[in-house]
Amino acid sequence: MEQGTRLLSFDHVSKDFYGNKVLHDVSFDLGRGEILGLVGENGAGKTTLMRILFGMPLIAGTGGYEGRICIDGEEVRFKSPFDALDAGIGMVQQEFSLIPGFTTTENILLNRESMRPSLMNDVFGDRMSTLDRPDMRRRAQAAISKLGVALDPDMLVSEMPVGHKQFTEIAREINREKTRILVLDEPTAVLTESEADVLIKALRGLARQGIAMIFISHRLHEVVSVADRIVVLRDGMLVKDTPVAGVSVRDIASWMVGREVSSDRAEKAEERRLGAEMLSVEHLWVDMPGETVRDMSFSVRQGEIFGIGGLAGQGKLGIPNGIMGLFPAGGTVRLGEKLVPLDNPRAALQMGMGFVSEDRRGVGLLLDESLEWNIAFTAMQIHEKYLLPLLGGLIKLRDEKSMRKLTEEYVGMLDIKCQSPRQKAKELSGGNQQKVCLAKAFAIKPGLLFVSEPTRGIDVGAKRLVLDALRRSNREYGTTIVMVSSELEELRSICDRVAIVDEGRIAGILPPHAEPSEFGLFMAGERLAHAEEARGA
Amino acid sequence: MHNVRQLVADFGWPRIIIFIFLVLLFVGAPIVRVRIDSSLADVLNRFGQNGLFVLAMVPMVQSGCGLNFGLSIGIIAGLLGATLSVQLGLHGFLGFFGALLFSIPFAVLFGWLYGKLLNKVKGEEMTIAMYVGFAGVMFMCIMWIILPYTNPTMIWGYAGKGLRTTITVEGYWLRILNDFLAVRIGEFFVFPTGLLLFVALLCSLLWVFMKTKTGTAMTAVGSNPDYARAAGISIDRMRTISVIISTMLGAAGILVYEQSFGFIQLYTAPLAMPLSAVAAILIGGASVNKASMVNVMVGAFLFQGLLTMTPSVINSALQTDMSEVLRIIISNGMILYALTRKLKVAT
Amino acid sequence: MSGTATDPRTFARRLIVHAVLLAAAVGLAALFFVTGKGHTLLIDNKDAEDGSVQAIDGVMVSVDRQEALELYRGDRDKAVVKGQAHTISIEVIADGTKIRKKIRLPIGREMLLLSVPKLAAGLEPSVVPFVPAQVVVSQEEGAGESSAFTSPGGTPETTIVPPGDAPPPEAPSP
Amino acid sequence: MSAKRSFGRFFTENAVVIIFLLITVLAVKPSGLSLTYIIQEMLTRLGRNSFLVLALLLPIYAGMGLNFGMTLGAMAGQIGLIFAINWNIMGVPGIAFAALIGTPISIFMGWVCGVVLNKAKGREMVTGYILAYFINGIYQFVVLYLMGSIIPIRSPAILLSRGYGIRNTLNLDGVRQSLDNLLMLKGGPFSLPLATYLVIGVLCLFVIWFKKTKLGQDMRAVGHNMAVADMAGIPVDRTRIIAIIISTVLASYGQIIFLQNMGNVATYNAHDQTSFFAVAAILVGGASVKKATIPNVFIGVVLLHLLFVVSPRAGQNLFDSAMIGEFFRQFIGYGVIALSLVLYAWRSRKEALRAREGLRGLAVGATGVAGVAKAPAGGGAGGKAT
Repeated sequence: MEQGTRLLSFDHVSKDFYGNKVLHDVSFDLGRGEILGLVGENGAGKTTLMRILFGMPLIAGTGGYEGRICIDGEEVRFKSPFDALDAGIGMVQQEFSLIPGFTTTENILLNRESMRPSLMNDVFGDRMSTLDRPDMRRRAQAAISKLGVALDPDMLVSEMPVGHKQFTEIAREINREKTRILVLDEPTAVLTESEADVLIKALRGLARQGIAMIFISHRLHEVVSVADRIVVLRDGMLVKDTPVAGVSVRDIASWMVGREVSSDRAEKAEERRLGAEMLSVEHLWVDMPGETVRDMSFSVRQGEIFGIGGLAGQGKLGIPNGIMGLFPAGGTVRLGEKLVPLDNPRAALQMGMGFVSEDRRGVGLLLDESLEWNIAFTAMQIHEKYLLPLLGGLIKLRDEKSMRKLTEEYVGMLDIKCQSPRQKAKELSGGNQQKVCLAKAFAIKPGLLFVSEPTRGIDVGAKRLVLDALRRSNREYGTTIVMVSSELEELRSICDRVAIVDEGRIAGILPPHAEPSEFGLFMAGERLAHAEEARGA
Repeated sequence: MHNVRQLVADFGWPRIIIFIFLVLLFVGAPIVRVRIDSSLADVLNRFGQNGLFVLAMVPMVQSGCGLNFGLSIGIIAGLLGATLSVQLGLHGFLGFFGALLFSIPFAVLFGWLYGKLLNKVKGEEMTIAMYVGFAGVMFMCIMWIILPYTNPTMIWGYAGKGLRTTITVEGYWLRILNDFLAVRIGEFFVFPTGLLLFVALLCSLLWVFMKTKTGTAMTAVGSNPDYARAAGISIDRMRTISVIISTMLGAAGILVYEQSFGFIQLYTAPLAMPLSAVAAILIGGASVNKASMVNVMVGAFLFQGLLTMTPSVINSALQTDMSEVLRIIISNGMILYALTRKLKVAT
Repeated sequence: MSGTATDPRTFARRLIVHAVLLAAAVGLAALFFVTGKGHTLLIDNKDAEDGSVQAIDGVMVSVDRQEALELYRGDRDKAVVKGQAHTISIEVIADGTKIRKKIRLPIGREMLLLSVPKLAAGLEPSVVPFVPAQVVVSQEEGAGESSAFTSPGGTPETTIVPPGDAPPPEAPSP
Repeated sequence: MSAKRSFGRFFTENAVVIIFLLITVLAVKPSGLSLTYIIQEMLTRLGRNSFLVLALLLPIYAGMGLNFGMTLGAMAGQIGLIFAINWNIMGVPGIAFAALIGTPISIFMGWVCGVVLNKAKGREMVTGYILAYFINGIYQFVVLYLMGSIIPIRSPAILLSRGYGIRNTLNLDGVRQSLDNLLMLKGGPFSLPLATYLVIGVLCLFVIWFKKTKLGQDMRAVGHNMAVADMAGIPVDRTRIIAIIISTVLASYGQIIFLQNMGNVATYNAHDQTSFFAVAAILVGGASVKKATIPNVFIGVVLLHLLFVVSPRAGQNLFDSAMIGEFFRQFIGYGVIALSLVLYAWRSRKEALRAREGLRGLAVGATGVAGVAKAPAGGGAGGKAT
């Protein structure tokens, strides 16, 4: 290993989106052949940092960034990801950007094929060159053996196991002659443990050949085992930059999450009288793309606010979506004594469950319709409210008047800023749209309310209003609430218990005042070890 | 200023051009000695004659199935009703409403099957609707030959079997709606009261339906299927209902058309009808996933106005019949414009 | 041969190749225009107007390898030929004399009059452009008069070029 | 169980071909046509139609579905022929001349079509179809009003008697079957237009070669996944436009070959059904919206035209009405297109479901933690060992 020579350095990099600071003065270096573990919660700034490095148009479009990025000591400012690729930086993404119908070779060499010029080049341009398949195979093979794994160069990607797809992605990046720096964003997310081990070995091998890497992962034990150095980001700030030797997973977890318990927790010392078990979930699985739930069991008591947290993509969002019947699901879910039929949204609603979707614009709202419609629709369809029966109930017409009354009521209650109840939903701001979604859910007077990412992408004032509305609904109407959120602090401030989800399973359930590092460990996939520890104790 | 530009952008340049073109035609008519009053009567008549086809587009657009290129399925149901009515020798209002009554069960059945099919191919509805429509028409071509109709006014004289390509409804229910309470003003202008009343009746029925619980759900499905599903609505069911309604309106539409036109046109005649209706509602300001009664009215009027006025005015002015070519360019250009707008494809 | 589009030499070469190809396409079109040009050859066996030659009594005339035409005094027949250079074979029926002559037709004239007696006698010009007294009216006149030809459907409402309305291009050959 | 399932799969994958074959075989007997006659017809029709059908291949490779916009190329070819007739250019030079005139027109048309289809991604087919209607209007305007008035036409024989506009039927005497007769191979009762077949063969070789070029590979990539191709730096829109341009140019040549065999052209209708017949043929041959091969083309042309030849006669003999056969074959044509579109849409949904099957269900209840994870792990380990 000839580490040490500085290859890439971030020098006082800051970035804000419309005044919202997401990176504060981040500085660190990456040496040749060094593997750097970059960790942090969702929203800690990892993604933004990488976007800056790759010159994504989004960054330039929102006012650029401050500070400098240097390669070999010289400042670089890439205009597009292709520039970054040309400078020798490769990126392996979370989602596979492979073509399933192509072979390993074809994918590794996509748009970089070996070509033999043909006579037609002079007539119709360079793209008339024919492919030099044997040479392509040779080059692919070279990349594969550099990676040190066994991949069949002629196999179709669609027929590969997941792990091989990941290797193919990496092989594609290292096939570029110039690639010196590799950014791996959650490369092990889809891999099984044994596959992940193979990958980590391969990465170490690559590092020995002089390729530097930025390894982003939430599986802290992997970070510890692969990285030479660890950089921890929290709320856009670099909180730790340390060699990995001697660092434990627990340390990292507390650096990641560690902040003071919010002060408003103190007043929550109120006595909470919770009722009997209201919702019980056993062995739930949900097939929600990107948020797969594998096997979850938990129960919620009457009058409780139950929080579900965890990192993005681990399956927390799948829980409400599966129970409410929006995605294929299985397992046993009971509401009180009654079995909840899955895959049936209507039945779920009729049983008295409500849902505020995380996908506000996609699922939560009728963007092209009025607020009246948005708020009253579900109640109208499920409870036959806001209808005028005609001809002895044969025809039920919309009762625009009572719809308006309802809407005005909620506009007042939730302080929805709009010109009139007839305004179209798409014309409102994000925070107000979220309030409309809440109003829609409240309008059906649910006994159990699922709220999914209620504060995502809305400003501070609106956040507080939304959380207050939820708390009020819980205290005044006794609504049981299951709240799913990526914001751990938010969950800890409002919930009675917080479950942390990892890889489609519940890693653990903690009281809100538990140590932040406990939450951090669960998020870092330390469930098994921890559980065993607990069992042992 | 900004507002005006926004309005223009929403409405779309093609529509504005078409509108201005039509106005110019009316202005130019007296110059080339085309009578405005008779033209207007013509436009009204054809507006009523074709209005229901345009109306039939509304439910499917609203439920997110897109433009009903397979309207011919509904037209076939109407043709079955019409021929049955003539076969039984029903006359006058009995004949017309009998035909309507006979065609409804067919329309419901066909619409139900057609809707089921379209539910299986979400996202590809329009191409498939078109070919299902074509195939249906061709299938019925065979049926028109072999179905055992016997009324001599309908079957080929020389062969003694098989229905004629055009069957007159004279003596059965010719202009039964047109002449009902018709008001004649001057020599050339007749107001087809009954025809327009009937169209207005069906329009308001659909309007009321869209205000019911089911109609609301249907609109929500078209507006955002995910929202509707999360609210417990069965998307497939709503879509099927919309297809059935569209098919029924298509059936009623062809009956209205026939009584005014005077003939039942069989065989390949229904093939081209959906395209005119699609073009008309788009000219009226609808998009691939949003349509209103206003779009129907404006569209049917503009499109039929164009069809009536271009031949007479352009021909008199240029001494040549360019109307046909103009019609092809305008109607298909309009559909093309709508298809290339950016929009959310329902999945 | 190789090189990418960014290389100025390649660029220049490609410019030339494109220009040559374009010229070749135009040249080919011109070539086809000439070699494929169809001419109608009216073959006369009449006395010349200026009295220079007399019609031959009975003669077999064949153009290139087409079937021979039998022409008696005062007859006229026609042959359709392609291109400019043609061989005319004349056989006088009475005595069996055979004459082979090559003729060259002018470009741009489609109707040409060939005088057999002149050709046989070697008098020039044996081929003259034919100027008809009236435009020859073809057998198809009037077919397109009505506006209905754009639309086989008939009534205005059904005429959006109905896809199935026209018979398929292949006639249903029995 | 698995045999049954694989048979079921085989059937759904080839449903169109199987159903079609069945109907056709059933119709051959009642048609009363001799085998010799049928074979000769097939030989002729293969020469006449294959080129047009082959023109559909590239847009399918590029993921743009069935190119209903090929009608644009057919119109360009017809304009080429009109000029060849106008200048009375005969024989093979006449055909080549028509193709030379048609090429720039169809390149332009193809470009227009490609640009429009890029604006309607995901709705290419219906858009292409309507575009063909729209351009048909413009074609009529040009041919019916501009030709003879603004565009000089020197042959009065092809003009309408009013002095401008082309007649609605043009006689192609000058070029009639000149390509077919260039090298007519006779053997027994059969004659084979070898020159036409050679042209088709050259096109097949071109397609095979083209798939091996960089452009062909890019087209495949775009067809499989536009987003990935775009990320890899392949110019997606441009590649799609090129696919359509090539298809349009080929369609114009195809239409010229088709019409030289027919011997006359219905100026305003000949192109109406070009795309219908070509699309029906390739689908009958077993192609789908996403996948097509050269064998699909030839199988399709033979099968479709076999039915077209026998069905009117069969209709006549069975139902005493030739019209029934006539309608029947059109019904079958449209039906086949509808059916294969439906099957394709339905099948791709099934595939998507099957692809996600692995993520569903907790395989083994209580031990769930390891249960689901195990399956891929085994695969990974196995792969590593090889």
